[in-house]
Amino acid sequence: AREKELNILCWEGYNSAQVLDPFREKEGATVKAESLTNDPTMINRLRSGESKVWDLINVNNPWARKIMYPEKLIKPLPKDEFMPYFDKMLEQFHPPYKWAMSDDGSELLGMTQRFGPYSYVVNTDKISRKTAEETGWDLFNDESLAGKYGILESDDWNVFNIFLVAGLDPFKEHSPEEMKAFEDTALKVFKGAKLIGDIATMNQALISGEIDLHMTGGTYSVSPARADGFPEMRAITPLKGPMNGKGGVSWIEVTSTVNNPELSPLAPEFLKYVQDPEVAHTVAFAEGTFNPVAQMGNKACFDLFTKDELDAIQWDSLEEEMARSVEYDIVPDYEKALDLMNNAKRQRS
Amino acid sequence: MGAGQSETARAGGGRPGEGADRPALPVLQLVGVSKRFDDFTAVDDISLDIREGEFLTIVGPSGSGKTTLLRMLAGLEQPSEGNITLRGTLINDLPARRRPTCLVFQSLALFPHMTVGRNIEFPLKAKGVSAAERKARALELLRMVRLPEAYYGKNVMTCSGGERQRVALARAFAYDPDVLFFDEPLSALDYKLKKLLEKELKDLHKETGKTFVYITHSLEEAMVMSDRIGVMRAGKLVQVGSPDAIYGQPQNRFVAEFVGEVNVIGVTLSNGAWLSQETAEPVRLVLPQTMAGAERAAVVIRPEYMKFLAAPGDADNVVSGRVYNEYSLGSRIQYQVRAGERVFLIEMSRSQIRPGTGDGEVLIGWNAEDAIVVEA
Amino acid sequence: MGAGQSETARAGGGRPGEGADRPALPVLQLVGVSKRFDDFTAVDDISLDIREGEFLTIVGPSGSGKTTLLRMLAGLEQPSEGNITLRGTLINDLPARRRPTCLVFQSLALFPHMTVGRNIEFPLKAKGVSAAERKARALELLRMVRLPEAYYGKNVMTCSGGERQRVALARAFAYDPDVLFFDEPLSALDYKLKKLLEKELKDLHKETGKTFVYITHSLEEAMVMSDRIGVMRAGKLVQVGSPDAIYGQPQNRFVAEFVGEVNVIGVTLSNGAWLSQETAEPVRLVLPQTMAGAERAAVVIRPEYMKFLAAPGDADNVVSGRVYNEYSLGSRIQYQVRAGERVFLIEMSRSQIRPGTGDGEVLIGWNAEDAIVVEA
Amino acid sequence: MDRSRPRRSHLMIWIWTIFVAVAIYLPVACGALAGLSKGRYFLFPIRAYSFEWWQKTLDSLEIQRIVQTSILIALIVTVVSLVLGFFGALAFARFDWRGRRLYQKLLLLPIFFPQPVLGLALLLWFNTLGIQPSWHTAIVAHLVWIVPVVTLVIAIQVYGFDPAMEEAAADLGAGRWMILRDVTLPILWPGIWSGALFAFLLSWGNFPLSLYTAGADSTIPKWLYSKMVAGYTPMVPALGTMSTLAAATLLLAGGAIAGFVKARRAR
Amino acid sequence: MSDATLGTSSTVREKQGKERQGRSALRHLSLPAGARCASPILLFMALGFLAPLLTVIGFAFAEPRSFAVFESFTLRNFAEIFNPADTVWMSFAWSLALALLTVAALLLICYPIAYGLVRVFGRWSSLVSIAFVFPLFISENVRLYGWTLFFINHGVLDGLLAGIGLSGPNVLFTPEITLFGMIYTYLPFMLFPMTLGLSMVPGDLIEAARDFGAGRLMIWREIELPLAMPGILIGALLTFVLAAGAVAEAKILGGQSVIMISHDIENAFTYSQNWPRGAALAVLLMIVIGGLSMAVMARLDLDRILGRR
Ligand SMILES: Nc1ncnc2c1ncn2[C@@H]1O[C@H](COP(=O)(O)OP(=O)(O)OP(=O)(O)O)[C@@H](O)[C@H]1O
Ligand SMILES: Nc1ncnc2c1ncn2[C@@H]1O[C@H](COP(=O)(O)OP(=O)(O)OP(=O)(O)O)[C@@H](O)[C@H]1O
Ligand SMILES: NCCCCNCCCN
Ligand SMILES: [Mg+2]
Ligand SMILES: [Mg+2]
Repeated sequence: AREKELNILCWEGYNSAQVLDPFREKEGATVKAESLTNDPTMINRLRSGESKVWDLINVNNPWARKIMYPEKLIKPLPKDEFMPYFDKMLEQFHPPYKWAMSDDGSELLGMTQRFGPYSYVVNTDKISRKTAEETGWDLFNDESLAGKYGILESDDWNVFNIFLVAGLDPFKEHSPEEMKAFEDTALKVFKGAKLIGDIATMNQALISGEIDLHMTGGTYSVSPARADGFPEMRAITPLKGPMNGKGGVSWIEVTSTVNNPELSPLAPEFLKYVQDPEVAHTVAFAEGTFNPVAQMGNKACFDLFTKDELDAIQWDSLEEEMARSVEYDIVPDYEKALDLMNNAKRQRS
Repeated sequence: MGAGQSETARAGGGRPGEGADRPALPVLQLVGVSKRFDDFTAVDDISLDIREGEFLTIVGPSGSGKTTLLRMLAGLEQPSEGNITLRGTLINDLPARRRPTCLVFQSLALFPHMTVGRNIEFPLKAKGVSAAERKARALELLRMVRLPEAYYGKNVMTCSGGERQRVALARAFAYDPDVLFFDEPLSALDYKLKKLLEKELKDLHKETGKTFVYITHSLEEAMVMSDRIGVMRAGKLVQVGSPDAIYGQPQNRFVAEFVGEVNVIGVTLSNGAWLSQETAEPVRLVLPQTMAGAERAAVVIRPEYMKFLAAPGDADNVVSGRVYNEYSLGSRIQYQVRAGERVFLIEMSRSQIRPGTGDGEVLIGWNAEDAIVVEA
Repeated sequence: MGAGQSETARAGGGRPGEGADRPALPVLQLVGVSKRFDDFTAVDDISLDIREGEFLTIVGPSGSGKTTLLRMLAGLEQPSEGNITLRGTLINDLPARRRPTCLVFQSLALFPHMTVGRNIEFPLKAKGVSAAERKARALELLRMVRLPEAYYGKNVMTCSGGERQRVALARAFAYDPDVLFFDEPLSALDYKLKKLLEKELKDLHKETGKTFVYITHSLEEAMVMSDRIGVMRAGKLVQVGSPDAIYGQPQNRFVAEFVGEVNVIGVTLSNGAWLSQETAEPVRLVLPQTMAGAERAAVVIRPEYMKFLAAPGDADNVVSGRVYNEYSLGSRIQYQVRAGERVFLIEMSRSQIRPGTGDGEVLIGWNAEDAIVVEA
Repeated sequence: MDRSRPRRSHLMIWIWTIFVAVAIYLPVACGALAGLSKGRYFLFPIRAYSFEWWQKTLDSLEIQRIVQTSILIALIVTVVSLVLGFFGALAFARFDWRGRRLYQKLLLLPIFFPQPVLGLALLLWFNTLGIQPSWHTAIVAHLVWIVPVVTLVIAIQVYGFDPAMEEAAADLGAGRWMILRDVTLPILWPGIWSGALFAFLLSWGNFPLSLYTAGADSTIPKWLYSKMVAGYTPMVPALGTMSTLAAATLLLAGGAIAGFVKARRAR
Repeated sequence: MSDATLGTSSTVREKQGKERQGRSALRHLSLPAGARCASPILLFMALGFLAPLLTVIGFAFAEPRSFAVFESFTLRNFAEIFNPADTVWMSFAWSLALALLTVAALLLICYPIAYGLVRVFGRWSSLVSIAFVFPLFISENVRLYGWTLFFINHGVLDGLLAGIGLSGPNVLFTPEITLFGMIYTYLPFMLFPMTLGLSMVPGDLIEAARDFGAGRLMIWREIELPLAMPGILIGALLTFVLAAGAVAEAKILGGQSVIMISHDIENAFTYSQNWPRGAALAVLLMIVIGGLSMAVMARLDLDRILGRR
């Protein structure tokens, strides 16, 4: 009954006309895509019963393997059909790629595509790249920058970043003293922020000179500004930090088929469709945010990127920045930390 | 009373339930009907036969329940008690639109969003009459109520008070019911127009043979138009009868005072003679009849039966006084004559000549047969 | 005309601008006042002096501009042309609230969200009178308009039509202005109450010496209460004068017909004699005066001056006919006598005895001096 | 009447109204400028103008479908809430009945309910009932919130309604349907018209309810929101400007037609 | 109260009330007209509102961070909210304070316009009111973002002022601009009910009052205001409720310089995955807003104010 319809729950980009319209025309199908801006909400949509609605879900790396598959919210992909695609991806994604596989390594849970480092963004005309990389998260401990930075509204990610500003590794369990340090840092950082807002607001504020830098951000958020002719805006990955010496966090998107009792046959078709070099390039430069894609490992795909596009996604330093980052993971103290952070946020006023 | 007698006597001096001598079924019959609003009784135990084809007028002080009575008859209000029957069928619960009756509201209730024409056509539309026919009929009705045909397309809210009243009237006639109720339909009209429409209504009544029930505050209207008049007071029907009966044989002082101006003298029986209690020393009065058993009564003399006397012997009862006021009432002149503490009203046709003695002392009086004795 | 003459004559038979013989300044003066709504002229070039302390009544057909005239005087509407002066000061632009005048609206304009008491107190509150004083005055006014004191706290929207009218009246008196305007204030009242309030108004007028300008459709009201009556027609003031003058010397046929019932006969001058044109063959009429230069005129005879004749020589003009209708008007009886195509009205006091001959042929007639000749 | 003072205060009222109206349109104008600027990010004066974003918006199948869905939802919501709200308003303000006081209070409750939560609650409820969220369920969600609002708006008008009008009509032989069509509805028309406008606009602009209850179907506010928070392009203000222009055209054309019909009927 | 009891109890009461239904032309079916008119709406609300409402209440009493609705019962969600360490009360305070200020400001801003629409603009009035309607066709997010573009550095205002050597004021990302945004967004919701209310004040009453010497202030206070009150009140309630649930203004214009209560509720359902807490916050918000509104409604009885003419 669902031959001609496909519903996708995803981060933005996949829901753009450039990506979907050709697929719609090709399949003569009704494709609906809804984009949300945080992983937990998407997961909860499935939990609250919408697994009957969606066919594909696109979230950041840890969720498929650690949460959705154990909770039976998604189902595995046929390996024989999909494993070969990983061969053509950038080296780091070569099979068996950890975040695409189930814990025991037996099942393929999803396909990877976009990825990137994600720490903070500065206007290098105001703060040099060198200073920014060397100072690291202490930038946000610098009282002289109070009132000159913004915070991207991305609360799960902000939790990691507050830990990092406090000099703590977010992906560990924390002692009460450490949590106190987190709380104090959260209070200070939020108090000092000029604004909290979405990506468009952050970029607009950077470009207008309302702020000089903002916390939580990376190629993902700043690339549209760079593409728009503001190369001085730059995503920064600190040289060092409290996570075994690393200071940056990176993300990788994994798209999985939902455990929908009436899964659309178009779901695997779509997953294949976006592996196509042309389409992968479109996904990378879909309206909104511009990101590197795993498919750039394929020369046919890579050659489609112009110099300006490569500049926009900071291709020049991508490899080293990824190397300076740890991969996004579930934070053990997330709930407690989030409550503390929300309290801190309210005390801004 | 000459030629007109047959005219006004047609309906006879009726009293509720008294219509047994007439063969026809009453078109509407009320038996013990009351209407209460919360704990206030607006209409109180009224029984009344409304006869097929009659012109019945209800008068009564403001707030006496006239409008409420009409609303019950029209089906817009349900009696709290009692029964209303239409030609023998109980209709307490029959909705207004199923009754062959129509009410011209005191507030007119014109539809503000419709033109004059569409207002008038409304009941025709409800009946499914074709547009062309409706319009023809509406124009005819406009002529009938003396409004120019051009008013057909006029916004009804830009009409003057009197114009609106005429539109309401035309609309009711368009409905063409068996029984028409009117709640003071002519009160906002000028004298001349009122006369014209009175005549029109009267003619329509005669022509159509429909039953009219009419509320008015104008005594003249009531007298000229009605077959019978009902007088209400505080929710009760005090007297029902022909205009002559109401005027000439009021049942009590309230009715007498209500239907025209009167001179009323309180009297007591003393040694078989009626004595006025309202003059300095008791005066013996000559009265038409004695009231069986009553010790106290009221004597009512209409001003037109009071006369200026040339000599004390010119009337059965004589009072002397002084004219202190004189009003023209149009065709009549009214004199106020002060006799001691009391003021007597005397009314004369403008064409009569007052046989008085200038501004000095005058003699006034009346004959025994011209006075009415009523309950005190 | 006896004792009352001084009373009714007090104000004299005035005509606009004719008040020069009176020393007092007119309280309100209109000079060439017109009011147009879009291209419709509701009030058309009216000049009128309203005298300090007089009781002036405006009558006229519905839509003739009475309400509009009053609204201009009250300051609620501005004249399109002409000037209004108050004791010599031009007040065309003075807002209603600054004028020492007050209007009782035809629509009453009671404040629906206030109790009866608060409605009455409103003008006092506007003047800054203290609450206690306001209440005392309101209760006094309630008594004056014959409403129970308990109505002080009553929701005004639950009052009957007549009750509301009395509240509106009480509220106007509370304002206590120099000039009071009334737009049909008694039209919804019953006969008895109307008489009472007429008297009350008249007494208040006398006591307070205030100027009253009054619109009514009741001829009787106008006749009884007014010092002067102004008759309007299609926006124009046709005649202004004392009630007697208006009734007895109407300036034209319209006025004659408007202020009471009339017999009108069209006549033409032929060889120095007036000939009636409305009988089968021309009949020569005996008239009080000739009209200089006019070829055509109308003869007006009020019904009360028409008489049943015992013999043809009993009146100057004689007609023979047949009584075909007789109405009781309360204190009077009206006869309709058909003579050929024409119907004559004859009115007699109920106490008079008709010297007729049953239902057969009767002779009716009138004397030359009882007829009025007016413009045709 | 005191000529000078009302004139002066009327002038003040005109000035104030125009001032506020200009303020109302300021951000709309800014949005229009942003939609016409070549760059994604806004700097004034605009460096380069371009119709690129308009073109993209018009070309997008996605947006076509979303606009259709939004219009459909809003129209259905308008019609249904007018029907429910009209009778609801009669029960609210016109008739005296025993349960009225309680009813008046109950009816207000949904309005006092935060919409995001209402949306979530409805989503939970639909799931319990085994109904898949889609634009159909969004209609129900919109109605839960909009029907009471429309009822209130119409009720204001109903309070001014003279029951004698209906009585007179009934007395003149009109059936219930005719009374409704020829008397009650036309007299209450201004209130119904405002109710319709409210219903349409509240549905058209609703975000929180649609977010949770429209399932995979998107509406304009949902789309705009997701684009704003991540993936902003000047297509966002471009679509905004287009919808105002379209609405203006529709309303003006509707008004002109209504005026024309009225003028013809008056003749 | 369950929806079943709601349905039957009101029906029974209505039947008892039948005798008093006199004045309706529609009265002759079994239910009184009022109840008949109300029943579709009541049925719809029972299904569309009461049931979900119960679900939310159920969640409010479920174990924190669980989805065990109706399976567990605990007061812990409320206990946490009332714990002094939890600063969520600040969000309540900000939302209610800004909502009240919004209503107050809108009363002042809209009154002259509504008055103008009813009494001054004459035949222009429909055009003027349509002018206030058009912008509503754009999502409020976009319109609010338009203000950001207006006020931001190098935005429209700044750019224009730069032309004369000045620079724009620094107003974005503050509580004040949040209030401004709320006033802006909810203006039509005050304006239209208020206009409707004012249009119901009969002109002759104002004339009569003027004739009795009442000054403008007195006419306004004694006649115009009380008679227009239903419209004003409904406008005020509507804007209050909408504003108390508002969040976009604080996010887009205010830079989250204050956190609104709806934002906290939203967070509980998203980032926190703590539905029971979100539900408990929602229930509290509803009690606060509903309670306040009911108090106002109770004191100003619509029926009485209007005299039910
Ligand atoms: N719906 C109602 N609720 C309460 N009281 C009412 C209602 N309708 C009428 N009354 C009261 O009932 C009484 C009779 O009212 P009704 O309107 O029948 O009087 P009326 O004789 O027509 O008076 P009027 O001549 O002044 O029109 C009045 O005292 C009035 O206040
Ligand atoms: N605001 C207005 N706009 C247009 N025409 C009007 C307006 N007010 C009055 N008129 C018209 O002016 C004429 C005079 O109206 P006005 O109310 O003064 O009459 P009236 O003599 O008081 O009548 P009635 O005795 O019926 O109350 C009427 O034909 C009426 O239709
Ligand atoms: N609001 C954005 C914060 C999260 C960044 N991750 C983006 C990755 C898209 N899958
Ligand atoms: Mg009445
Ligand atoms: Mg008038």
